[in-house]
Amino acid sequence: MAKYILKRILYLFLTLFIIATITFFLMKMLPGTPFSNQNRLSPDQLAIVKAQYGLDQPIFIQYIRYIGGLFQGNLGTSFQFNNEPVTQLIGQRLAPSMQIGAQAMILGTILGILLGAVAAIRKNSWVDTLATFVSILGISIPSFVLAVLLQFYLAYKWHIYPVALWDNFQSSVLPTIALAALPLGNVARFMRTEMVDVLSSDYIELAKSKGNSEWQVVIKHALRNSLIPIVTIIGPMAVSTMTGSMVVENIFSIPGIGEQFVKSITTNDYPTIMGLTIFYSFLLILVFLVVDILYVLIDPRIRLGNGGND
Amino acid sequence: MEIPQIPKDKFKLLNNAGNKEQEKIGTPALTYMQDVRRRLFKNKVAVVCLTLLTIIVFISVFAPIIAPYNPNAQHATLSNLPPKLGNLNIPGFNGYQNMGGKMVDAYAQVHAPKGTYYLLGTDYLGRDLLSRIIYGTRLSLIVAVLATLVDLLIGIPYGIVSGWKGGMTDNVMQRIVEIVSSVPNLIVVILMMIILKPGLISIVLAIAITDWVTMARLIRAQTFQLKEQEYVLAARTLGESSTKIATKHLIPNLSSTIIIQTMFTIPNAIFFEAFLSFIGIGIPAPNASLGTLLSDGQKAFRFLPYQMWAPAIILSIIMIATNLLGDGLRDAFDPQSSD
Amino acid sequence: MAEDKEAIVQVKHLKQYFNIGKPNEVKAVDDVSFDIYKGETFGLVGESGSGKSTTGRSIIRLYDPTSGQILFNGKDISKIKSHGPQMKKFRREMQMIFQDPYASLNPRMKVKDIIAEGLDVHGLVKNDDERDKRVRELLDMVHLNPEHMTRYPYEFSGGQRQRIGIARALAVDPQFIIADEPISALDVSIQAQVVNLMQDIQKEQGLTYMFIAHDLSMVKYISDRIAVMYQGKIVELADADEIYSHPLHPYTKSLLSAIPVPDPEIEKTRQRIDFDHKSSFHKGQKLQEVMPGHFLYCDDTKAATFK
Amino acid sequence: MDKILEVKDLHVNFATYNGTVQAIRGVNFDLAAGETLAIVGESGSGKSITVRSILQLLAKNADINKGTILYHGEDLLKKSKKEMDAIRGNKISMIFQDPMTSLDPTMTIGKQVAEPLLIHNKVSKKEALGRAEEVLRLVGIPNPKERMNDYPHQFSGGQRQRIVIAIAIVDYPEILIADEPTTALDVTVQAQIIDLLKELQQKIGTAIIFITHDLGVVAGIADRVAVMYAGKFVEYGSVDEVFYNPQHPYTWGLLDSMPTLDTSEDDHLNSIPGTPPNLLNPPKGDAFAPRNEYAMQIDLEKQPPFFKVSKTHYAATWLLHPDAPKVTPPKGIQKRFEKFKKLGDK
Repeated sequence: MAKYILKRILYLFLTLFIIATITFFLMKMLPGTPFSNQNRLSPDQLAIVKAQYGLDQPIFIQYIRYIGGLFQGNLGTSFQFNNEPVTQLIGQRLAPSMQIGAQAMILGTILGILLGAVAAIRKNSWVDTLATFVSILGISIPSFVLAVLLQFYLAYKWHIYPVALWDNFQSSVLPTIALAALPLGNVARFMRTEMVDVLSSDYIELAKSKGNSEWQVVIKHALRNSLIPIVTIIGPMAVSTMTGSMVVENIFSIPGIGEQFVKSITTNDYPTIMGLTIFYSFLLILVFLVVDILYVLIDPRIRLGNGGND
Repeated sequence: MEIPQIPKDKFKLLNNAGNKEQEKIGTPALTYMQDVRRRLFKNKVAVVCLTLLTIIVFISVFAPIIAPYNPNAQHATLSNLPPKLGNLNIPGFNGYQNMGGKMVDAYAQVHAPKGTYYLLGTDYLGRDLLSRIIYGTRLSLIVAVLATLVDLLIGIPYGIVSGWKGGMTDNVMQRIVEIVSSVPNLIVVILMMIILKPGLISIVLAIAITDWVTMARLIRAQTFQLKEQEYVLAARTLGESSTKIATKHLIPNLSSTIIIQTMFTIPNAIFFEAFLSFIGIGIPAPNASLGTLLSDGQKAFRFLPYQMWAPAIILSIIMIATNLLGDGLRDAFDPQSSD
Repeated sequence: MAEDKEAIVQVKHLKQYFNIGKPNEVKAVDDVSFDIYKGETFGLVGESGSGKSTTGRSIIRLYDPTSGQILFNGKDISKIKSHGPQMKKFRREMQMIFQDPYASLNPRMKVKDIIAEGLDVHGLVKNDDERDKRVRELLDMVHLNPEHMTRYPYEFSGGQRQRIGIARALAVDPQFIIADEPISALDVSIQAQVVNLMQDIQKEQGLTYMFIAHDLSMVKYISDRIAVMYQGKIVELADADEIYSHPLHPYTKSLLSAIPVPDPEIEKTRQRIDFDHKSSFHKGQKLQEVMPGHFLYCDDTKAATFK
Repeated sequence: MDKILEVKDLHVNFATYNGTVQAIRGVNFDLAAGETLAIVGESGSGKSITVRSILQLLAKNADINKGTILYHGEDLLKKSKKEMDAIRGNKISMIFQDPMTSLDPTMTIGKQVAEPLLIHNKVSKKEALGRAEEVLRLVGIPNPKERMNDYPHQFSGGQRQRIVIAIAIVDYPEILIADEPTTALDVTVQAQIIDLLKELQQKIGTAIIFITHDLGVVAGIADRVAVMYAGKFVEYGSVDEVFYNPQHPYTWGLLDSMPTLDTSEDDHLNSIPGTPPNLLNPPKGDAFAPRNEYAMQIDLEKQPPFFKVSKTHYAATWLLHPDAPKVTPPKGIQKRFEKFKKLGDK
């Protein structure tokens, strides 16, 4: 087990290294300079600025420096935001993003599990149809559309929640709902499929033949077995939540990293884009890693490996 | 027990031995695809979705004929007009607008020429919103279809080769897939969009470059199963070449996976296009896509909600219909999954 | 006895390992040697995991053998390239009938295309008319209605599908057919249909069979000689009657004692013989001829007791 | 004898995509305390559906549209869900075909074996687990105490089937339904499991309904045998009567299509031609008629009733009608008749 985790961590760094390299050279391939949209600088000034950022060096040297910096946790310096180190930028903005991201994922997962389970147990009834409909809506309506609608009706028109403010829990409600729709839909669909599968398996039949009532069968046997595979979609869910957060943060003016990312795109702030790319990748690979380890921990079939003997 | 009275002549032996009737098949010949079609058309939801999508595709294809106005023609004087459906007085579609708490005929206010109707109103540049939505849908669908095609062209061969060869080849190919998929796809798309010139091709490439991984993974997993199927083994013992096995045995049996996955790739591509346009790095102006329309509409949503409602509804319908059709197809291809 | 018969297949020290060098290494076939004579039916029995199917698949080169030789008509075919003229020739001479009638026919192909696959690969027919004619012949040979050649496999019952599989194998006029548990997925009443058909065709065409099965009573009925496989090794090999009347290996004895017989008198009095799986193999044991034509996996001291 | 279970005129339909399948078309049988009844039939004959109807463990599209299932005189089909739950796993329990899939993969086997006790009896968890350990020892799991906390995948197929049996007998059921319990197992393991079932029956006195397609297995375990074809019983009687004095041509075919160890290669096996009928549209007459070498005109027109062969032996074939012609059964069956005579002489 320890060996497996170690191997996976090694892979994590290898992948990150490859991503950093590709990102770096892609950024260097960009036409023009990163300062083209700033106030016109004279050639002399430009040279000074370039030297300041180390852009006068050969690309290879820049690359070595950049990677070297990465190992010390240095993601470079922003061109735009008061020359702040990117790491610092991320640090300041991480908390709000994490809060709504985590809230949305937890809310989406719990509701999704309930919805999917109920749909599977009452398969082909109106409950199932309703649940399917809700989950399809969750998957189909883009988070930014949902966010705009929520903002307009719940905040602007009916004043239930603040329009765009970031101070207390109240202000996180709407963005959380907007972000939770997609994971909710995905989890509900996944859960329904898994549970339908489990409910038609032989061991459920055996559980019924023991004299378990319908609900006992579900609680004691079906739920656990269909919940285990849910772990596998946490990773992809994190990806989509992250995607959604970029626009949702923008719409609700939340000072998070998603909003920062979109801002740096529109201002061609390459170091920040690079830094955030690597940071996001790191985050996701980490999530995938944790999920894999979690899976090994909760599924007895994997945990105990090949103990079978006759 | 009483013994039934039966006429004696009924007890003659029929000499059934060697009766060829025993090998007769009673059921009508039905190919697999016919069966799938039959099941699909029995599913009402899928039929409705299929119809909706057909209509939307039809309108997109014939956009130049159907759209009432040039989608990019600006009329500065006729900007931000609300929807008006002829002279019919339907609330919301009568050209009236709430201004300072009073409903005012917006068309009269800007002195629009008589007989000027914009079914879904105009935007801030006075462009006809309906025409822009029709063209926008067309562009979004083109992006989705092209991206999906590229996706198939990379994903299917990649998956088949990886699954069929197995061993070292598979190992290397899977490492590549792992790396590609561990970079969040959105970031790849954004990076691509920054590097490439914004436009149709870049968007298609950017979406396809991340999406093929899912397809390749599915196809590989299926190929792994299929290659152990006895009919594939039989083809090998008959000396069939690998390419022939792929075209005769693998692809036809992968077709359901491919079709179903495609139905989930299309909405995904539509979403990405809309997303990119929404954050401002998608389709460049003045061309419209559903994403740019949404983005424009969002800015004016508080005052002119119709400008966002219309594209939002169309986008959601396309997404819902493709997703539901995908579900319907899955049930039709794999009857066990539904009952 | 062995001298006056001509061997069509000679397997020499065949080893087939999987996942070599990894913790999950499997020695599916572990140093197996035997001959199959022209015109006979060679039965290979064993329980699941014994390596019997793997042996069959190695012989027909669905796998690349780890080591050892497989002589077919005197030529070593264990190392010929998987795509080449030699292999193509070999693919016509040796064929296989598979276990699962539902998985062995491509569901997306018409019966006539399934049967004609071999004809197409080897260019055995010149045009479509000839192709159809040959397919009809083959369908007739396996007692299926040639009218059904345009149907799809799912319309046929298990027994009918298995006969389609036989027709497919026969299409290329093979000399040797490996039947890999061809009846174990079929209902009892259908098994006899397929076995009878296989025997009739064997007589008509002078075929040689290798019949792999776990059902010992059917193997005894159809085979001339039988090899018993256990954990990747052949533990006993002899004439069918000999193996049933004088089993020597404890595993064979245990296996024989476990076959259920549809006769209450026999069943009520039967004594099962347990086999100790832990002390199965020792060093110095090998398959050796302890009596004429009767081979046993044992050490030399044990072998000497039969002299 | 004391009849504990009586199934009368059972009909089960399945609503499928293509129409209604009449899977069970009027089945009658009874079961005495402590005896073993084997139901033999090919796949699709309805044997498994018949026994699942008893516990009402049928798929959702199944409809038991006619008949009664009397357990100690009370109709199980009229019981409420709750009342049925109290019977399942307690009075009547079941063993399934595939031991690899019939255990919950994420629950320790100790808990799984103890579960029926906790459902049906007021016992503490500790007591239940203690009893589970005892039963695991009884079914031949080595070191049950240590292995209680293991998960199903840590056991071999044969051991898993022993665990499934342990679950079924842990509450000393009156009736044990075994649905092809040895089909998925190797011959040697099959032999062990059958020996175990016989031994357990001796110890706890349960009655067994044993479903199988293997006549060899039946010969070894059954007191009485019922042969099923196309949703109906075609013949039933004591094990000796069915094996040595079979009357139905289908039973003849089944018995004769299996080679015995003394069948030589020169006698062709007696195969039953054709395939079973599609129960979407069951034939009007005898369902076996199209495959029956001895079919008569009446077989195509009217379903045969059960004719009495002896007090315990009945067969549904028109050949037993007094007006029917005398037919010569296959050679193998004639040999069986001879054996039957000898048995009678004894």
